[in-house]
Amino acid sequence: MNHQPETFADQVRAIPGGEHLEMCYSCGTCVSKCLIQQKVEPEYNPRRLLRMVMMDMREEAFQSPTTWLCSACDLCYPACPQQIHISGVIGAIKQLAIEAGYESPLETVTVDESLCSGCGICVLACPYEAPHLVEKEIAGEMDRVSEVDANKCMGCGICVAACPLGAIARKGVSNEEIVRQIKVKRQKKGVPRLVTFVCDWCLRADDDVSLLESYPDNVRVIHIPCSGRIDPQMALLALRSGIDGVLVCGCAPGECHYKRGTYVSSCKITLLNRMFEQMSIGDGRVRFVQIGTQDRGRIRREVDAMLEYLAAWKEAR
Amino acid sequence: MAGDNGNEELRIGVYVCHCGSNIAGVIDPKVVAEYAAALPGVVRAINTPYACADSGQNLIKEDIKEYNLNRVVVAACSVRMHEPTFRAAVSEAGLNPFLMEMANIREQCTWAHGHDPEGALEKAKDLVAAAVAKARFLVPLQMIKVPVTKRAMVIGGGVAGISAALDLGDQGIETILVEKQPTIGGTMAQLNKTFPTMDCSI
Amino acid sequence: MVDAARHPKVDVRTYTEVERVEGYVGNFKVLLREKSRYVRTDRCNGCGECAKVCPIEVPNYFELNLAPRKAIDVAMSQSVPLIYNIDLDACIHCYKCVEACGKLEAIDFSIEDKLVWEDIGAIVVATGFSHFDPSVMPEYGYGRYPNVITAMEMERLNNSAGPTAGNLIRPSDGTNPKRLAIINCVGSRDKRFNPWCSNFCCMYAIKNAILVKQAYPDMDVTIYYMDIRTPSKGYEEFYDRAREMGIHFIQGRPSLITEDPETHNLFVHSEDVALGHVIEREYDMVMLNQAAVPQPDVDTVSSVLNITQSPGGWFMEYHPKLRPMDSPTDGVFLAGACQGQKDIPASVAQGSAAAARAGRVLHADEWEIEPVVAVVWEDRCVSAKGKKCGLCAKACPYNAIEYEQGKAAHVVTAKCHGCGGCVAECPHNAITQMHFTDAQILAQIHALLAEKPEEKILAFRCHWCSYGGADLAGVSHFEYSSNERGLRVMCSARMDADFIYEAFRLGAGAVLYSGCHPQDCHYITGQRVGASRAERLLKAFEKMEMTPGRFRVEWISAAEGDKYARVINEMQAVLDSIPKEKLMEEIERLRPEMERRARRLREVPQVEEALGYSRQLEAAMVGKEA
Amino acid sequence: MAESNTKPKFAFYWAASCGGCEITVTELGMRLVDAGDLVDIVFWPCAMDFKYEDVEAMADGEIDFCFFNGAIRTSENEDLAKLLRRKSKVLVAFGSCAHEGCIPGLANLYDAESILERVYNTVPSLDESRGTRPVPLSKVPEGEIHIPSFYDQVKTLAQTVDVDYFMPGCPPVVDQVWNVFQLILSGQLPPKGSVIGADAKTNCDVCPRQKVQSGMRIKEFKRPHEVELDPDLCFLAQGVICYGPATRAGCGLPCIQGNMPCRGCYGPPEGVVDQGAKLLSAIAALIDTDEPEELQSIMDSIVDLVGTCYRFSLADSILSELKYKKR
Repeated sequence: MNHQPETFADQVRAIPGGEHLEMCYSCGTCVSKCLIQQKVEPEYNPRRLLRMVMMDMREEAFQSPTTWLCSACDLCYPACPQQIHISGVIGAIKQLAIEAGYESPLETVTVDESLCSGCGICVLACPYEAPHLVEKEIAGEMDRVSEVDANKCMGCGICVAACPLGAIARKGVSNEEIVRQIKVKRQKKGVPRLVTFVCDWCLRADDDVSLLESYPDNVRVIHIPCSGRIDPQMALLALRSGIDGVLVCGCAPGECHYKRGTYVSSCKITLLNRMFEQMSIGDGRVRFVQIGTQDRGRIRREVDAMLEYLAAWKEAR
Repeated sequence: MAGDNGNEELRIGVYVCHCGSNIAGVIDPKVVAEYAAALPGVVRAINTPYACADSGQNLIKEDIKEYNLNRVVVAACSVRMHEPTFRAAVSEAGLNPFLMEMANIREQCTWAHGHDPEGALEKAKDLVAAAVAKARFLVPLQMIKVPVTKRAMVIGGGVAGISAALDLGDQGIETILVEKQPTIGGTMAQLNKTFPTMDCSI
Repeated sequence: MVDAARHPKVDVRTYTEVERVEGYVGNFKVLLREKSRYVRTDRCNGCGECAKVCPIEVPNYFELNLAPRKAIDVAMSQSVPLIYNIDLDACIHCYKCVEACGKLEAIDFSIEDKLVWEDIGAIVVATGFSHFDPSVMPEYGYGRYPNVITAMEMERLNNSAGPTAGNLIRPSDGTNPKRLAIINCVGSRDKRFNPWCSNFCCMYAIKNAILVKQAYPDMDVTIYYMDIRTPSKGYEEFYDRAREMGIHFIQGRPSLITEDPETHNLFVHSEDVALGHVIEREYDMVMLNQAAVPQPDVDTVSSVLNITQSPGGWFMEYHPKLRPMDSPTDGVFLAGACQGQKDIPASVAQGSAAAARAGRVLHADEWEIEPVVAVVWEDRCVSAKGKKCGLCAKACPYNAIEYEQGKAAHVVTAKCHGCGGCVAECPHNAITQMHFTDAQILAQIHALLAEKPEEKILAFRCHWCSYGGADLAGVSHFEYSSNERGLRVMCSARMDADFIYEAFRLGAGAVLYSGCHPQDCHYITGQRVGASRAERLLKAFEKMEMTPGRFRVEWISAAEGDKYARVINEMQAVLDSIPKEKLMEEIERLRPEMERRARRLREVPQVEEALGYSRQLEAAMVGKEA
Repeated sequence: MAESNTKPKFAFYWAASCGGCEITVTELGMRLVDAGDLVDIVFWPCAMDFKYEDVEAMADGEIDFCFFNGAIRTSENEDLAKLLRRKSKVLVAFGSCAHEGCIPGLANLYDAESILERVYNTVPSLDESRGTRPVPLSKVPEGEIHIPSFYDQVKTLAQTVDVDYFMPGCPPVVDQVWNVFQLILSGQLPPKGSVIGADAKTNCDVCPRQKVQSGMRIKEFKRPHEVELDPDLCFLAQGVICYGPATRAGCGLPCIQGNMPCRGCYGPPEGVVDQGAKLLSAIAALIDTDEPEELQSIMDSIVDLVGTCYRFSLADSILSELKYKKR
């Protein structure tokens, strides 16, 4: 193959994961399978971004929101008829953008260095390997703390739930802001009080989302970026405050927008329920459901089933 | 024509084809022809722009008579392309078709080694030499004639099978149309109307 | 259809399968199995009384299992021939049908399958194609969402002879849909399933849309497409007509269908590529325009008829452009979609073309086949001297060699296809193959390795597959090392171990032993004979501690040009990786062993003379150089 | 509270615990003798002969500092807790049992009836059960015998009476005990309710081991005896659950230096309400899988979940609260 001058596409292809981008025949499957345009950013369009690369539009590609908002969840990869690893290509473009000095517009987490004990749990928790441990001088003495690469952080909050000291937080979904929402008004006798944590990505259909808001005030809906964001203490606080049940909704395995949040959350809730069993107070009042991207209308069935169960549970007591 | 190869004198003709630029674009057929001329038993070696064209075939036919050739080597394209053509040409000039050997210096040489012309030239020479070597030991053969049963069989009763069976039947040939399902018609029979004329499918 | 049954010269044998095919062009013997219908074909007049009384219903393949047929029934009302058949597995032997048949007495449960040998001159294969089953694509929900149907199911629902007599209904509640979506390229142009474009489904989608629009003018019909392909005469105008009728076209391949569990309505999620927006539209019903795929039993037909397949499973033609109707096997012709996806006009055209090609053979009084057959030298055959052998007979795929201890083996010329397996297997070199004698091949080997043999890669290729693969590498301009020197024989079975030893004795750098893939061999089991010999050679060279990679065995089909180039380049890389002196030292070390193993080659008639001539030729070749 | 020129009166009491905290005090050794000059020990039943009547005889608030160790299991523990509260100006929850319930607190996994059934009927060491069972009042010829009644729930000191200071540790390290004595003698006591005898940092801050890096997630949790433990590498990196990240520093890491993972006896750092839930949240984030079946096997590899997460703090946890609030 004769060697033309290195185009933008060549550079992207040179980065591992960036291959095969020229195979894209712009069919648009990835754009509709991905939820980001529908839920967050109307300008988000992976098909167009790949086109920009092929047409050597470097600056437009670096400034495109697609480069920065893609969370490499690979929902689009099994759907692509040309089997292009789209998130790999976008990752390569993002790497070039960072090298060119561009920055991520996303709301990322920040570390409170006075609290951080450098235990490294957030380093393992993060699906994007954004935090890493560094030796730094803090308040006059050398200390080891976690430092977050703002360009890699996608703001999912899995690390915030994992940090035992609450030393890492993200504006809008800090522990206090979530705990403050865990309130359900007192109800008439027999009416169950339910708190439902819903991740932003597991309900594809807009009318599923609006349906959740239509419940009376005995159901409190708390939106979180990822089901991996909640931690068992929140469920315990809810039960302690007299709320009858906690329902956590996350994505189906393999469809988690932040890659591993749904596994982490499934692990937490299962272990919490095992602890209730061990304390012989296991009565299934904390439940985790994984809603598939095709499970339209399932959220209604899950919430109704939970309310029914809690009503029967209250009855029995 | 040529007796047994024991005592008859070997008279090989080598024809190196240009095939337009397909061969000549990478190697020089004239050089290959000159190389072939020096090989033992070769009495005629020449390059020709299009061996498979009438001009090329006529050249071979005239040479067979003029040089009293009893072997022919054609260095050109693949055996799968024009072996029948050159066999026919050679037999029209009275030489047994199996006394012709081809050297594939197009698909398996110039087309595959465009990036390495010297290597391609070396290879072309070797391939011609090998063809001459084999030609040296070729013996006249006759096509084996076998009787033909005047019956045909069409396997599959869909639209293609039916149209084949009808045509064969119209040619007066007894045809058996075999269909796995209980009825012929295949996929087309299942269709409602067919594009673009929207007529019925049965 | 009907006139095929009435044609005097055409004998229609339905419910019949081809079990075995023997012989060669002009002289095929075909074993047919006429499956028993348990109904006498000479008596049944197709009145249908039996079906009326039969209490048992079974799924009907013809109606794509949307509607049942009785245990005793015909596939469709216009069946040709109109003869009923019984599905014995479902039949409960209540014999009501026998009573209904009355004095015709056409039903007879004692009928057995009939096996018949037919003498045939030429065979046309027109076994057609099958449809992609979209249930392997969970994103479209076929099989889970009742109102997602396939194109063929739509055909039957729309068909006045179909299960709903042409009334297009939603399977979930039987109502007429108001909003219908058609999704193109389901399973086509998709690396996960079938990489090819299925040729006719764009037109097929438009036809169904127009039909539905005509029947239900107020229905909202939308076609989701990537590209609309209307390649033939009158097709683009047909597409315009659809647009004029108000059928919507959205460019954007849907990624997902979700279903509202209560109403069973479907939501198609796609991008409208023209606008760049994600859209989610509600429909009452979705038709999946599924891909054309080869028949599921294509491997059986392939091995019975001994014809090869191109990638994907379509039958391979002799030459895609010059001889698309011929199969590589002489006397066997291909017609219709079994050779590759095509629409009805093309299928009919190819049917007639195949008939014409078959006619060439059938109208000839006799047919010529290449005289590359095997011939036995009686004086050298040990069996004639009473010893027990018969290796040649064992190697012959067509048992064309009659062997009896005490008598020399004898080749039945008519049955011999010329693979050369017997020649290479005979330990006493008592058998030769016309036009590919040992002397001729030996002379070629010497000529190809005359100069700097250690740099050369001597490639033995079989005519039908790897020689074709080498051609395709050239046609596609895949570049490979020019140190390769090709040598053609009819089959890998002909590649005598002595040739390989001789090549290494002459100091060849590397040798490639290449033939067809097992199922593709033109001579049925020829490849297996070659493969086992190759295995023995590999072990022998391994024991001799020859550098691995210098002798390589690869099966390459005529469609794998890229593989051929890659194998040669890899062998060149092996040669480059061995330091020159180390290679020369290995060649010298192994030369005596190769000499010992190739010694019997000297006894073959003409070989002495071939070696003499080769010395002259090499002198001329090298001399010319020096 | 400035001391009058007379020596401050100290009191020690041993409720439902193993007595290790008392032994720590004796471990002061010669420093106990110096303490003797500075401090007047007025009540220490474990070490010297004191009777309850001596305490009842005191005036309210006469004891300056009472070091109460042990959880509240029986009526006697509760009575004494209330009595000492009345009699002492400053009550210190001394040691993990008083502070969080510690090992005795694990009894909250069960209820009184099943415990007594186990001990008096089915325990293997019993030859054959005589069906005896302790009862608060039993009449004998000589008169009536009263024994303390056995509560269903193990409570912490702070869940029974108002506690001024908390001193964690099982047992509190002897140097920290001496530091607290000095603190008291120096009079600069921190505000009421704070934790004394421990640092604000966590064990990870002070632990010298090499920390985890990305890519070291855990495929299977192992218990300490199942692994060849590397003394220089963080336990989490070796798949062993270590409580370090969620535990207050101050103990001087005797366990970690003994190549055993920290078990969290120094209690949770500031701001953590339920220590066990926090550790569970941390553990769940370490799993290394994207297969639901594999997730199941990883979770099954954690043995005795409550014991692992709430070894020392079960009585103080929300779990206990949820269990007993209902009744």
